[in-house]
Amino acid sequence: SSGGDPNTSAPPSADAAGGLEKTQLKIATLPAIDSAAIYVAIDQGLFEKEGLEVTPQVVQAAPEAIPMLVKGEIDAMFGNYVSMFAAHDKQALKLRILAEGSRAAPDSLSIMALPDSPIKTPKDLEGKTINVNVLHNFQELALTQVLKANNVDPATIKYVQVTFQNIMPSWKGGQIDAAYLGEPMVTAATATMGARKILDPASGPAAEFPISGYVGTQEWYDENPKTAAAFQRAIHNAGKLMANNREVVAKVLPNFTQIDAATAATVTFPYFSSNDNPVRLQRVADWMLEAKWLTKAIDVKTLMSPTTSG
Amino acid sequence: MYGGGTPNAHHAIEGLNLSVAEGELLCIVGPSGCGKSTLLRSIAGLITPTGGQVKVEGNLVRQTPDNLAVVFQDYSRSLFPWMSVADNVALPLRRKNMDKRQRREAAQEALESVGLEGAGRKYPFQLSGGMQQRVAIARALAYRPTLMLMDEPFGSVDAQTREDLEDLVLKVRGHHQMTIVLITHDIDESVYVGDRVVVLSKAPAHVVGDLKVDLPAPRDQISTREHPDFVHLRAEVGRLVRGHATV
Amino acid sequence: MYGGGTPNAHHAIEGLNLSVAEGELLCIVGPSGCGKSTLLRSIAGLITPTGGQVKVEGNLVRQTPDNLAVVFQDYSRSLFPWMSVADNVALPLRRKNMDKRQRREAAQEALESVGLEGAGRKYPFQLSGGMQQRVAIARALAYRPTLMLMDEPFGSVDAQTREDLEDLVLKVRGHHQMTIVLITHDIDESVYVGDRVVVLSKAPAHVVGDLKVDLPAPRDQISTREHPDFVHLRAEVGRLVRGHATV
Amino acid sequence: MSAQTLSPVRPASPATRWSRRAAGALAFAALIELLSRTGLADPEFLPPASEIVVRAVTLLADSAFQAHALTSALAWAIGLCLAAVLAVPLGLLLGSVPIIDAATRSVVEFLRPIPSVALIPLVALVIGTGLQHRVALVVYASLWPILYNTMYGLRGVDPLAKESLRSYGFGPLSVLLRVSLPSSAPFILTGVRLAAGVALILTVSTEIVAGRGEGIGVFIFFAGIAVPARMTDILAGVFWVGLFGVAVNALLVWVERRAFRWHHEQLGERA
Amino acid sequence: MRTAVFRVLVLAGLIAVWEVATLLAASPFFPTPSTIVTRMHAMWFSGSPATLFLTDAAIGNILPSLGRMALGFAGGALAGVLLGLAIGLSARVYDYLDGVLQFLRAIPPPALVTVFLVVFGFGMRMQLAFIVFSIVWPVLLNTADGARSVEPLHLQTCQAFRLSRAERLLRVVVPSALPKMFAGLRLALSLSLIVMVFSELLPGTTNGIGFQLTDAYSTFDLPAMWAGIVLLGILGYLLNELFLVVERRVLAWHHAARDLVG
Ligand SMILES: Nc1ncnc2c1ncn2[C@@H]1O[C@H](COP(=O)(O)OP(=O)(O)OP(=O)(O)O)[C@@H](O)[C@H]1O
Ligand SMILES: Nc1ncnc2c1ncn2[C@@H]1O[C@H](COP(=O)(O)OP(=O)(O)OP(=O)(O)O)[C@@H](O)[C@H]1O
Ligand SMILES: [Mg+2]
Ligand SMILES: [Mg+2]
Repeated sequence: SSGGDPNTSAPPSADAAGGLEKTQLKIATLPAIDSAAIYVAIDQGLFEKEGLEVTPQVVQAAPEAIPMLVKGEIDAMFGNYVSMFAAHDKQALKLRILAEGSRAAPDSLSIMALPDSPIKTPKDLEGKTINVNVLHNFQELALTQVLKANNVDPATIKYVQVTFQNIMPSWKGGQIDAAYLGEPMVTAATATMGARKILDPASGPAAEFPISGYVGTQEWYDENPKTAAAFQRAIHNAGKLMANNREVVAKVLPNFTQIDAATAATVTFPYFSSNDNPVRLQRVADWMLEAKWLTKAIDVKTLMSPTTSG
Repeated sequence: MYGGGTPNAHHAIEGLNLSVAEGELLCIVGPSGCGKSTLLRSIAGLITPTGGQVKVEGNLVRQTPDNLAVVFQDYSRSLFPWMSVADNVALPLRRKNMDKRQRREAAQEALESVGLEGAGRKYPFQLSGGMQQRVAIARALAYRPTLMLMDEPFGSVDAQTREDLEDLVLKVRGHHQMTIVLITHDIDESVYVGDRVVVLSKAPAHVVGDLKVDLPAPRDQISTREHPDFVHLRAEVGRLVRGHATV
Repeated sequence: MYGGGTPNAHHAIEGLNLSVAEGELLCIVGPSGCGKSTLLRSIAGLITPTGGQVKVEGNLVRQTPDNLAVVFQDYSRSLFPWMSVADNVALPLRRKNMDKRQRREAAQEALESVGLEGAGRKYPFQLSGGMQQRVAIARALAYRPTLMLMDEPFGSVDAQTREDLEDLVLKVRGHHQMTIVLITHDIDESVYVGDRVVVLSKAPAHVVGDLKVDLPAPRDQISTREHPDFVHLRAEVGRLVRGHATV
Repeated sequence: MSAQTLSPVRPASPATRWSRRAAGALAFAALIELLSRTGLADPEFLPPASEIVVRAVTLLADSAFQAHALTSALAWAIGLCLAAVLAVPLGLLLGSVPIIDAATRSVVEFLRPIPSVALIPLVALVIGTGLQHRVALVVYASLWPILYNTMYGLRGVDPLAKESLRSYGFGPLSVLLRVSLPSSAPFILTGVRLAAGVALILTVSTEIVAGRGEGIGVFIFFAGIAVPARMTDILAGVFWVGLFGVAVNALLVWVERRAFRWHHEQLGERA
Repeated sequence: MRTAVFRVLVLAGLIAVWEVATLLAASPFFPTPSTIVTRMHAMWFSGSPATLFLTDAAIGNILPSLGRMALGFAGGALAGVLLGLAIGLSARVYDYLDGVLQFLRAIPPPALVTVFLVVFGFGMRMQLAFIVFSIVWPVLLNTADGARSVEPLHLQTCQAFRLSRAERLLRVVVPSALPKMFAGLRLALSLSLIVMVFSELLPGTTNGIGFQLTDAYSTFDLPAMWAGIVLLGILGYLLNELFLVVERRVLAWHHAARDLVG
């Protein structure tokens, strides 16, 4: 009934360890469905097959893990691209994307209104207050594009920062007009409160919007290229497994999120990437530049490696 | 007034039976540690005797009686360090129906009477020991109590000032019908200012002597002290005290 | 020893010139607030005179001289409330080469000599005013200083105890070659215990009288006080004090 | 703990005093119960007190919760002890050597208001993220109450008491250790009591903010991010933290009364 | 005067060391003081003379923060003094409240954010409640301690002269508790600055130094984050100096009495 680090990793198999610079990896993850791939890879022995032993470390938000990454306490982290690109842009670290992680699936994110709310259509959102987890993050970035596509002026929206556990009370208390929810809250809000979906922020121009990935530093990558490749393969293989098998995901969710089996069966999962694609990631960087969240353009291709998994 | 108490934590006084008439000036002498200060605190209602009773004007003392003033033995600790000397003296006058100016004047007058006219604006810690003691006396005098309890009030002042203060107490008593209980170690003083001198034994205290002082009024530092009765009484008190000393 | 200082914040004493011979018992009398306590503090090196110098054994006093003991006028505040009476007395002995048992014994002995043999385990606030004062005296005596400064040390004890303590000081002085400076308001006392009596004027203090007391040793409470020289000296000091009183 | 206060009252018996305490606690619980049951506060976010307590008691048997609790208690204890060990000597130094106080005050007062939230990433960068991270933040925050109370305590020492010892030829250090320290000790202990609360808050808060590893704060964090949030679990965790605070305070008060009997008796207090 | 010069010298020396150390380290997480100051100037103090050189960002963030802090401090100090006096003076009140207050004191405010939100709603009210709740304890505990340790002879003097309860309270108990109260207030003052930042992380915050700080942090604008930290440090320092001036006035007697001996 309580959280903590799940220590489900299997011991490394001796045969596959050949040639890797490093076999024991510490990876910071988030307690969110998005980071399921790493747990599935552990659970299904995919890392083991590559000769890796991976220990996940749950952190609350990406900015906290960055100092750990810089200091070398962890080898890689699961972080959202907006934060990571910002950090790269401000030279807090030299970014290297090791493997793509999650992309927004239809209905995995949602702008919702309570049943008795006057908000019915996206247009009604103008001038309203909407929560985000952190200001200036991917939530805002995607919604801005989708609102524009829906002929709503994004500049009129007031964003307030509300931590995860306080979204429901602020929404019910009328402090926010519409809620920007992710899974599993979308499912829960629909089921328990009869909330209505107004808009899917991951639709239209923001369809399959890349959210988070596994990243490290350029230095680390230069020192451990083979390990990086092995890691990328394991994550991509996990992505493939998860693409058509909800069960493997549902099984690991209780290990690192507070989602119980019953909820796990009904929530909408994001897409878990099984290859790396610089084109769709470039979109994120470009939008950030447009929003002036970056000081200069980022060529995402130079930060990524080609996909090596079969 | 009957003081027959054994105060809370320490059995200081036992089987003590003592009464003071209205308007009387009673002096109490007795060996160090015998319970004089404790007795005074009982009279003031500051501690409740575990046995026995204290009556003031026929009423049982449960609380502090009205119109009472005390000069504590530990005068320096009884002054408030955050107030100027004048404010210290004026503070109790808030209980009287006096406006600010009247209080200030009364305080100033009392300070003058103890020879501290210039010290009103100083703080207690800026005064010498004897001056602090006189501030405590001034505070009690300014209050014009009907019952005044003084615990070794002149212990820290020089001989001349002491005599002046003795005469001041006598004068004030005459003007404002006051009952005074005065504890002193100075046998001459007890006889000189007292209408009656009570000598206590060492702890647990009981009365070993109760002498009426019938010296002619008004008393005078020269003539009274030469009076044969004075010399006699003083010797008598001395004998009683010495019979019960501690060392 | 020259005390000619104007201490820090307040110009208490000015143009005072005074010396004490080794082994002498000097009594200082003077009106309240004239600067006696301040003078004592200067001698003890507790305050630095703004002008003038203090010398002990020919050396300028900048710090507290060695082997000094002080009995403060405000004895109750000079005792440490967190220590038992015995510990209070034993504490300064840590400066001497004494082990724990020796210290305890010395403390017990000193307490006995002031009539407090039973009070060692009590805390200061559990004692009467006079008893606290005697603890302060015991602390100074136990230390066996070569220079002892006493500021109205017997102010709060009864007549009999006072006489006993006076004799105690005389006895101790005889046994352990000590220089003593004693401030008192009791003129008889100053003549009885002193080898010399210095009378100060009111503030700013200067010496108005410096009398050698040539009474036969050993002194005795009865015979000495009846000695014609005593009576004469006492009257002389009295006259000098009265000439400079405050009220 | 009644001083001889505004008016002298006979001290209440221990039984009366305990029943008063219980009454106070019950009234508080009843208030929460009422707020929740009447719907004045949404019961989903403020569950009734009875439910919280029941949940808290069942948690006690949960071994995972026990581990969380022990980790937090350890971080708390280490942090508080270090803070005390650092702050008391530092306070004595600053409180008795004005030149050092003057030299360091600007720096100290500059560092002091920097919130630990802002420091979390920087501290992580400098000393890493293990237990030492948590302990460092706890020490940083709980240092101040002890430091300030030590300095203010020293200032309140009766100068005559210091003079007494000085007159016997004791040096400044002896005066500091034998007079200033004991005389201000009761006030320093109040500082420690304050710091104990601050340390507890910081321990749990850092855990909540960091949201990883073990600790009551982590437990609370995870209960918070569940959907829907497990408010009963959060408040059950809070309940134990609060109770721990009460116990620590009671212990320190008890120590204070034993160690500083003179202080309380002198004030005319009765246990 | 000499100590002031001395203090400035120490400070200047430390800043120089800091500058050199950060130059050598060249870590983006630790910008040089000169970078930070430049950033502070650009962000907050490059406005027009009409607004005392404050920029819009300064007016929109620093002032609301200070307002919140001042209100929170005032509320917490008042509550702490009143409760502390009540507890320190009355055994009965003490008995009733002790358990509950000690319980509340131990509770980490972040765990209660949701409850605060439900009870107080978004924004100012909740932020103030949060600040007050966090800073009241040092004032309360120290005041209670002070009120309980009044010199017994002072109380007896009051009683002997039959001063009214109000007079005893105002003229004796409060002045004797003041030194300790001030120790608590000084702690609370620094704490209120810290908690002010915390309160600006609460749901629904839209401005403030803390808000800017976390925003800078989450977008990795490290010089801006450091600018916030340094600003807090400077504010803390100034507030403390101001506090000491007030304290020296109010406690003049106390300092004079204690400073007698060199
Ligand atoms: N708080 C206390 N606790 C225990 N015993 C005490 C306390 N206060 C006083 N006593 C004891 O009570 C006895 C009487 O004390 P009290 O102060 O009344 O004496 P006193 O006659 O005034 O003496 P003195 O002339 O020395 O002032 C003393 O033996 C003292 O030790
Ligand atoms: N801290 C101080 N600040 C200012 N003036 C002071 C201070 N302490 C003492 N004085 C003044 O210095 C003068 C001498 O004080 P001191 O205590 O030496 O007198 P004293 O001769 O011992 O008197 P007493 O016999 O009454 O004890 C007094 O007039 C007093 O007002
Ligand atoms: Mg007495
Ligand atoms: Mg004096």
